[in-house]
Amino acid sequence: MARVVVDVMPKQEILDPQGQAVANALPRLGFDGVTSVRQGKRFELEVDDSVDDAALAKIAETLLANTVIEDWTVRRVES
Amino acid sequence: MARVVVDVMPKQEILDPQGQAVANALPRLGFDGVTSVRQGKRFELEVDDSVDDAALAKIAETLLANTVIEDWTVRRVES
Amino acid sequence: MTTTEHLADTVEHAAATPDTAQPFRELGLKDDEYARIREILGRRPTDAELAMYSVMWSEHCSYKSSKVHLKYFGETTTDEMREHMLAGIGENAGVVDIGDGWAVTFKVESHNHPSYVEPYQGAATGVGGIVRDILAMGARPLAVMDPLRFGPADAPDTRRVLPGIVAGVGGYGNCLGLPNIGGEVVFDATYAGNPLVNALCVGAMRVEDLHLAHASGTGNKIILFGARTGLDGIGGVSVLASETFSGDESAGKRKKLPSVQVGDPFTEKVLIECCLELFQSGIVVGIQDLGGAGLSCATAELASAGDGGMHVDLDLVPLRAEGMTPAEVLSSESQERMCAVVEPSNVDAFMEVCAKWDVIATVIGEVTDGERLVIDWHGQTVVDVPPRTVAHEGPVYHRPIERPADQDALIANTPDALARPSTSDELRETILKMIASPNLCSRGWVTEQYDRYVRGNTVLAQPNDTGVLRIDEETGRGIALATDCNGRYCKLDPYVGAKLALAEAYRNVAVSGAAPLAVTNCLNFGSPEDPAVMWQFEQAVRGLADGCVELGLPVTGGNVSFYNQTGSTAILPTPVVGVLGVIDDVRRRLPSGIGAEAGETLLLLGETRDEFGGSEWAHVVHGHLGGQPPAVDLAREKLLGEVLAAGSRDGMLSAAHDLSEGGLAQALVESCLHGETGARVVLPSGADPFVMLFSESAGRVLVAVPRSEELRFTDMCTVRGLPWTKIGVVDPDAAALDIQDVASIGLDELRTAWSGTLPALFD
Amino acid sequence: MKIGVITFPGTLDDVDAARAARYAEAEAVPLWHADHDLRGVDAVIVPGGFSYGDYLRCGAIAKFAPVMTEVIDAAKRGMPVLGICNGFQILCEAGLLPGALLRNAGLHFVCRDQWLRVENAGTAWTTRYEPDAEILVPLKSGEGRYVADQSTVDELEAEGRVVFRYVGNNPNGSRNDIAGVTDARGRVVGLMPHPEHAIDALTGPTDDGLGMFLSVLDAVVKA
Ligand SMILES: Nc1ncnc2c1ncn2[C@@H]1O[C@H](COP(=O)(O)OP(=O)(O)O)[C@@H](O)[C@H]1O
Ligand SMILES: [Mg+2]
Repeated sequence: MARVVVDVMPKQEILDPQGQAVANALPRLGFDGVTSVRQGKRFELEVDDSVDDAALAKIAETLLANTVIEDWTVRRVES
Repeated sequence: MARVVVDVMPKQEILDPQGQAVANALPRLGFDGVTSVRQGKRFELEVDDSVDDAALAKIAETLLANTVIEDWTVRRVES
Repeated sequence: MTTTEHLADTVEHAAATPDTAQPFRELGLKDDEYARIREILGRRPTDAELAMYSVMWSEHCSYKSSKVHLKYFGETTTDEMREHMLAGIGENAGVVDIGDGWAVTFKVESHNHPSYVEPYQGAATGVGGIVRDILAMGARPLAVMDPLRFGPADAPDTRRVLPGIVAGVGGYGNCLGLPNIGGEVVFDATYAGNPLVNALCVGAMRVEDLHLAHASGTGNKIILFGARTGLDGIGGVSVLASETFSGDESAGKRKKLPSVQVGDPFTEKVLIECCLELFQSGIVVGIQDLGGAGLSCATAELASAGDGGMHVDLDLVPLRAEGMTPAEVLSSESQERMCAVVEPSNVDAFMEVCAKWDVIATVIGEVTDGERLVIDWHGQTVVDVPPRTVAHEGPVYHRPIERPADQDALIANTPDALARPSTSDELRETILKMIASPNLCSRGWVTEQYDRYVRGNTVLAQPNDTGVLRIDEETGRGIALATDCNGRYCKLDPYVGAKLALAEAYRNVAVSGAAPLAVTNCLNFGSPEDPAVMWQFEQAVRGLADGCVELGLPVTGGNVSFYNQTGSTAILPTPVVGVLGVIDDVRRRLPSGIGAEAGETLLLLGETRDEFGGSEWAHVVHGHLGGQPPAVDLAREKLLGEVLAAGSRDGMLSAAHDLSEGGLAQALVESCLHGETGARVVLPSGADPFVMLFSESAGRVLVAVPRSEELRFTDMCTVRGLPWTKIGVVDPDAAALDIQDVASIGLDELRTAWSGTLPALFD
Repeated sequence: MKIGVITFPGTLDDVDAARAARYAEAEAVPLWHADHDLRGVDAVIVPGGFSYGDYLRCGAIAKFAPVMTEVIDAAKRGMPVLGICNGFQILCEAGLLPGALLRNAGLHFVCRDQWLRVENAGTAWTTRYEPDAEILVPLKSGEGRYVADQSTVDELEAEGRVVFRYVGNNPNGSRNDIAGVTDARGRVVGLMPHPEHAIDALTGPTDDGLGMFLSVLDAVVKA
């Protein structure tokens, strides 16, 4: 068994209104000094040992991310 | 300037319909061996040096996460 | 996990350890209630039984403070009023026969407290819960409505609460594919810290398909289906999870869990289709929804409505969390679950339908020939109770009632001395100020977040007074629904205020051209332990029931929500009234926008008196609340309804808009803006323009009449004794609302004032 | 003439799409997501809703349904396919149409009557409209912001493959006010607004949407 984290973030050139909304709200709430915010998704998977890195990449690329608009990274973490 | 990542995940005991939808879809797509999926959010912040850890914790706690149903972690990453 | 933690408190163990101290007070039970449970069982309850009794005997589930008053609805309902009623109070939802072989079921329920804690999920699961109630009747849910109340529009907490609640109502309802056909958004300081989220669902079925849930037939299987059971919504019962009951979160025990439930509308949508297919194939004896109190409630209610007992094996319940105790499994409020009673020979077919929809379904028990509800866990009995004592024979209270000491002072503080606008400039300014005020401005910011089109049967929705749905695509038969309540009127006089709420909802249904048929309600009040609140409650129930008798409509169901207060300050008494009407052909429905034909005549039906007690004008301009609410005359409302129905049926009317908060000025502005047309208005000579424009006298409607029908319609009014006043004409070329000698205001200026308020506050 | 209407778990506007097909006097044939079968239909509508809850990304899971394999094959052979709202999202995810649909710029679900301009009256689904006709149909979506990379957008514009454009105001922040696009052959069309909710002024703002369902009759007869 292993724990895997897949991070999926909007591509740089894609407008991210959610991140923007957070960035705009911060000064109103009295938090200064945050110059940019981007919001993406984090997936935590538990996988058994039959799942190799190639399979994980496939899962990220075909299902968890839409590569037209998003970038992804996969990493195994100790659990 | 520093890059900060805030991960926000649904609390363990809270239903996570999003993660569940992914977990249910995987076997249908021919991916076996994934025993659990949880889906949360990942925020990437650029902050200037005036923003200390206490401020980051406050931002995560009051704005980025809904602590009634979500847990959060903050970490600085080298950029 | 150690084995000791799995050791449940069995019936046998409970009988052997009568002196074990139990945390009944923490669970909300009073000493005498606990004593009664011991008496019923002849021993102390097990942890699981205590959990069951404590939730089922809570105010929310048992109606212990309201029962003695709600009886009045039944006592006052005559056989004649019951004529169209197929199921009433006591069932999951009331059902009425609307003709052409259709039965319609509707109900409104509160989800106030959860929506304050977590606005999005609280509101979302409120919608989910009421939809399952409708589904359990065998009906296809068709639409939702959401009467909402918030603190002051500009209060910081309202900025937290309102967007979340609106997004939650929309997020869940939109994803279920249920059009949102109406609701309310009302702001008042008393709702700060205690918003009201009432959710209404309406559904329809063929009359012969009506299903009332009960567990009968020895050997029939009990099937739990839908989502897995987790630790959500356990609330007070979670103290049972800790051995020490100390609530100490650091002791390595499970943390005291938030009683927040997270909704999964997708699972519910699939559950709806699955249930409807199960009903359709005739393979269920009955289906019960799981709502508040979860399995405790569903099993106890099914068993006590049937003729036998029930045996359940808790180990079979599919769980989402590890190490749950029997008490937790029984009281979990995990959403999107249903419970069915199925004959053994149909179990396979049942499972097949569930598999088609990817719905988890598990046989968890069966109907027995005993009289008891017995629940086993790990091979031992943890619950053995007479189900009626859990579900129906809870405590009943006659709470002290006392008219508030300051009620007289409140009434004596009339609005008569408040400074009134008199010059035309002042009147113009008052119109613009009023239409931009939070309670009168456009609700577009809210309603734009709700799908009103899905399923293609929505004939009227926002911004009209009523939601109208087509039920039968062949015949065009449909229904109309409106909810209303003015809490300020109810504060001044809860008896009259409840009648006024009924009158307004009735009138709103009538202006669509539909005939009112049945009533539901959601009674939102402060603490029942406060005698002044109980007085308001008793008065409101009497007012509503007496009003229903006068109108000849049955109350088919409802919901009570107490303890809506912040500290010792109760909310305005808020008995939200929903009226359902029927329209034989939705093509003749009346919209509120004028201008379908150029040159229509504008008539004001009813009489205008100098009535400003509890008015929006007194509130907005003077922050004043006092005096008497407007007089209510239900015979007049009935006449008005008949005239509107006749006018619609015979094509004499092209639009109608009810007058309520904000009076004639508000109705004129809305009718012009909805119809995107101007109008020229001449107020009756000799009348006080301020009173004409802003009084909130009840029993009035603004109608647009095609010129060719004017005489026929006014003759009908005169013959029937309904006062009418010609007040103007539609003027599509003017692009302004021109009120002679008062003001001419361009439509653009009106629209800007009316529609800018909520976006400015909440975007 | 048979028009297939797909139902996924979570599909909502399938009843409406079927009604629209009937209003156009076609036979509406229900298609089930789990079947590898198009039941002999001449055209397919992928209707709106929240397939699989749309929790991951709108349309992301539905694109893998067995019936979609058949739809993709049929589309390659030239069968007219219309994706409405969630259906548009699914067609983009499945690669039948370029681009993607993201959360509305205003971050709210938006339900309103929306003016559109018919920019391409030559597709299988738009021949009954005059070129540049303006139509009023409901829009109801939370993730309707059309995006594609610059070269894709340029290509769509150059080839006239933007079929519908928002007029008056852009409700969701779509690139170039794009409301709907088509594939290179003009047979597959996707749009966010809901023509199937504008087939009768009783239940919609207009009957302006009916033209799409009538157009496909011509397209099939001609083909
Ligand atoms: N929370 C809500 N949800 C859905 N529709 C709403 C909501 N609040 C108001 N509406 C709709 O907006 C319109 C205007 O509301 P309101 O001014 O309260 O009407 P009225 O004064 O006639 O009762 C009505 O169509 C009403 O149903
Ligand atoms: Mg009204």
